[in-house]
Amino acid sequence: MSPNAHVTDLTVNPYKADFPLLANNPELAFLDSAATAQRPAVVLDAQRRFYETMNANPLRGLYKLSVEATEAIQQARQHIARFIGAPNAKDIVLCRNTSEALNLVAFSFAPMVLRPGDEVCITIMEHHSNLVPWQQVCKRTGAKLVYMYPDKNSVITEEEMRAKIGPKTKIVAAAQVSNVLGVENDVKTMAKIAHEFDAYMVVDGAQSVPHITVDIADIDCDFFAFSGHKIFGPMGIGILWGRHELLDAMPPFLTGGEMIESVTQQGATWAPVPEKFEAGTQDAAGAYALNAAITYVESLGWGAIEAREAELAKYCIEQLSALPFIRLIGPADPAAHHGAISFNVCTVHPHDVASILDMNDVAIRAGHHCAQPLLAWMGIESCCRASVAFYNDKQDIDKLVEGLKKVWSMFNGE
Amino acid sequence: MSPNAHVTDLTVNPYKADFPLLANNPELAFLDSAATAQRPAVVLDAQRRFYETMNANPLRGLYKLSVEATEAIQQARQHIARFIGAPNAKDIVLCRNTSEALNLVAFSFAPMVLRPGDEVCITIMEHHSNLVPWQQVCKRTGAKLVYMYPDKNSVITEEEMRAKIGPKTKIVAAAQVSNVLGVENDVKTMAKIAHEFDAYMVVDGAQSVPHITVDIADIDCDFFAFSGHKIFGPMGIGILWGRHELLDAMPPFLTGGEMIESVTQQGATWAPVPEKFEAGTQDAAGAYALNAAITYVESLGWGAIEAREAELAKYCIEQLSALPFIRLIGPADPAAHHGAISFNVCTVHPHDVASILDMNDVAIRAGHHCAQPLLAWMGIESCCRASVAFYNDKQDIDKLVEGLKKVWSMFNGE
Amino acid sequence: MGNSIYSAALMDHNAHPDNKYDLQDATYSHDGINPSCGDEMTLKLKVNDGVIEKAAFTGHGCAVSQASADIMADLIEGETVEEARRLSGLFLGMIQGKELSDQDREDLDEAAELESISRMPARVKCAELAWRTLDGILDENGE
Amino acid sequence: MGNSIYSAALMDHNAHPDNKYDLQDATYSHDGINPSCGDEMTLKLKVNDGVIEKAAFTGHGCAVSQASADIMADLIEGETVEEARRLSGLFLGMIQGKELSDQDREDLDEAAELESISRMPARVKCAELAWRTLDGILDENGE
Ligand SMILES: Cc1ncc(COP(=O)(O)O)c(C=O)c1O
Ligand SMILES: Cc1ncc(COP(=O)(O)O)c(C=O)c1O
Repeated sequence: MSPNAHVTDLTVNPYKADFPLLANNPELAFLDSAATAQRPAVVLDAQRRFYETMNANPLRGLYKLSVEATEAIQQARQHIARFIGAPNAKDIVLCRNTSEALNLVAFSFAPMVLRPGDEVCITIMEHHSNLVPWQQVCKRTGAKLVYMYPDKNSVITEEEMRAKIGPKTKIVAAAQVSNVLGVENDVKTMAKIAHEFDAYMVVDGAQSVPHITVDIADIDCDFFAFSGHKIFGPMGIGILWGRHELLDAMPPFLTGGEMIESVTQQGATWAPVPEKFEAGTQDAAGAYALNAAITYVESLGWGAIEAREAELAKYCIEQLSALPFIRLIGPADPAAHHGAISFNVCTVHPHDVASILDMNDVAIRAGHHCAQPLLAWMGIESCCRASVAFYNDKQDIDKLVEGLKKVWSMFNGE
Repeated sequence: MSPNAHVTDLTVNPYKADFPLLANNPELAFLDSAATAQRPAVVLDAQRRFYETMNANPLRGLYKLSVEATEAIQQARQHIARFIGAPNAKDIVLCRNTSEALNLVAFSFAPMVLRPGDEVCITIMEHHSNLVPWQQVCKRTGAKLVYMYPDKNSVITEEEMRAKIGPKTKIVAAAQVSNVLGVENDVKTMAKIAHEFDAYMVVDGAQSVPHITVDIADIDCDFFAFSGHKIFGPMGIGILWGRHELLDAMPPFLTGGEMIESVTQQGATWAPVPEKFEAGTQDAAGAYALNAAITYVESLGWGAIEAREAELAKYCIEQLSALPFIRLIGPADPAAHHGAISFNVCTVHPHDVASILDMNDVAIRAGHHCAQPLLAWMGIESCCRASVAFYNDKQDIDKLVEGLKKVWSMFNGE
Repeated sequence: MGNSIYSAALMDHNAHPDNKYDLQDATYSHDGINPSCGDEMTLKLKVNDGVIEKAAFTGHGCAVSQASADIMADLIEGETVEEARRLSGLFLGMIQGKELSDQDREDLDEAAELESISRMPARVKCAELAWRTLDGILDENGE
Repeated sequence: MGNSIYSAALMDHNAHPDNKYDLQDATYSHDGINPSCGDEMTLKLKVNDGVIEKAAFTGHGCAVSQASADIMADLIEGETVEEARRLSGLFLGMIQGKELSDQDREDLDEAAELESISRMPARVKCAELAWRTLDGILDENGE
């Protein structure tokens, strides 16, 4: 028996007990973790512990509580850095979410390198948060936004990368894992090609960090962003990592308290990285709880998480494929899916699918998934998405399948 | 006996029991609420309840949990609007903190009205978060930053306002309560004068909302910002209120998921206010817990809070005035103080004062309090600040006084 | 699916939307969009002397939005612009959770059967789409 | 105040900082700032043939920063630039929490008594200010 045999047995679920919402709602099949994950009790405990034992404004005070709050933030930075393979905890910038992190890059870094006629190259499968900020900065700087498209297996090939990334490219930005197709993009090769042309590589890790081992040193990207709430941490905290020289050279974005070195009536100088980018009181409790979330994930081990999620994707895709009225979207190979599995029910609108599934205690998402350009390119207006995490099990998938059969018979029955 | 007699009896403290950190540390005199407040258990319970019973990504889902998360945000908006006297919950924009809220105004609104030669008028007592963003936008637009100064009673007189606000003024920005001097600025008169010249009034409510009844309809300002963590809510959530026509006319600031109406490969249109300004996943749990914090404050009643805090300020200032080695900063009249009481110990650096007080379990702040221009203008580099909230009592102040005597004798003893 | 929003009437209007076609001799046309899902609808009216003689829609959307549009078109055909506005106000009020009087319920006819959607906030926008588009078309054309 | 950072030595250096004055015949001068509190210090050195003949400072700051500066000036006077750099490395290491060997402790002399500050993160910057300014002055002048 392999050491992971128990984790790949989908009839067994030792994880739900760790997650109060799931434990309290045994009838619920929560299949929307790609939108926001559930939080284990250890994360909620940590958040509360912060407020009950070390609550003070970090960075500001000279008394013990404040020092503890400051240390909570520093330890979180160190752990987050280790977790994503960042060489230096000082380059971990606290943000509100992935969206804010990517906006920081678009507002503060992009104008340093973009001139009229330059190009920003992204993929068609970007979430709006890694797309609209680039549209906006291209508008402001006169640069052009260029798209890479996947092949029929949802793969952005090296050929496609080389066709789109070239001497005019200054920034390449891509999701490491797509929130609709579930595929992993080869951001390492993208980064390599970008660097051949002296362009910079921005990776949106919102959907990769919860599902695969991330090593930004190996990817060799220049910026990396993710959200705490998708990796079992609290809402309201996100992370931007940036290469130190770049963060150092960038002007600040938001200004105000804590991010200054000194202020006079008509001017100011800035604190060093990362504080330079952290205006105002940071969510120290959120950072502390995110630290606990990462500890929890590490305690399960990536081997176990990846093995179980692979099994879930396999079972889910097998079951959905067996339903004649389901049209799967994205790669046919379950191994290519990391979390997200999108589909449509023939002749039934995704909103109706989601509402009817909800009546059957199955929570999925329906709509454009903040990826309208991708959906338009695929020729659909909206779709359904079931997304899995290690805390899902066979019963969740079975309830989904059962619910989908009801949907079909309601709309096409008798 | 007046109904408030018990609340103004500083030897009695029914409040500490509500605050786990204070209840668990009875020896601690926490006098740094102006930096960040402590949270009552009801707020921590609410935050946890969100994650345990309604956790889902708001705005995105079609299933019950997500609807509950969305409703949690809408109800929070409504309550916050009522709390500050805003006519419409739709104009309550969720931000990370006051700093981000003020940056939003500076980045998105200010460029619409500022032309080279125009003026932005602020007070010398602004927190860096209501100062550096204006410096930056003035630099970008060629406008000039003009300061209003207080008189010897720490009052910014109407005369001073009229001397500085004029036909060139496009934006007036001021803290309603100063985080160093503790005084309330007459933002209502400022708004009136600003409007006489067709300028806009921005109020930084970070220090007013926790201490006084705020009614933005009465102030008649155009923007109002505050932070959840200073009003007994969680970190990571702040609020911007804006006049609807202005929010409506403003371009978005951060872009990405949730804030769009529709996105194509080369363009996007925006969601209505307030979503237009809320890119990415919002801290729904934070909004829900902030709602609980406001409910808690309202359950105590403003009458009781203001009466007790007035008594605390009176006792504290009396006691400090009796120490010959203490130099008080700010108005001599205790009634003019809302939370903050700043001072210095003759010949002893504030850092040393804070460290030694900390050894005696008294938590105060020392430094520039993110108000360097004010301190420079007053001719000091740094100072000490004790700040009170209703949960403080006589013992806290007595411990402060005792600690200060120790400081003095350590440095000037024998 | 007892008290579900998917009533027989709704399912029927969705399956057979009599008013879903491209109205050729329309006097007014207006596009509506539901940004939360990207659903779009084009509403066309033929208005003559202040009376809506014909109403029809095209586009794509869920069963709720399609049925709501079809029911609305049935209801407003033959009504004055003024009455259509009033009915739209009644409907949007109902969907936002306002109680209907018996008279209102009678006036809204089949549309009143969509009341249960007011208890499904996530679907409110779907049910509203056609009616908001109607308000838009009338505003735009100064009716 | 048993194991407090406010040792007799520290209080004494703070009260009577022999090296706090404006050095007239300085060869190098450098300003240091502690952004968390706004404290500033100007360090001046008289360096001759690679040897620090005189070190003095002016500015304002807390007892920790003043005593640390005064102790540092005592320590580096008469040392080579190279040795001063080494001592600064030792001191900053100690303040960041690194263990000192007996030899290191001997070399740092009185400065080693500030070790307890390493357990007060909020005051580390105060203790470091003079030493970081020293590093700055040497870097700047290519020493
Ligand atoms: C008057 C004033 N404005 C703004 C701020 C900034 O608040 P935050 O750090 O929550 O952004 C503060 C907090 O210290 C303050 O006291
Ligand atoms: C791929 C991807 N990028 C970015 C985001 C935005 O994350 P957030 O909403 O936390 O800012 C998401 C979340 O839906 C996502 O899936």
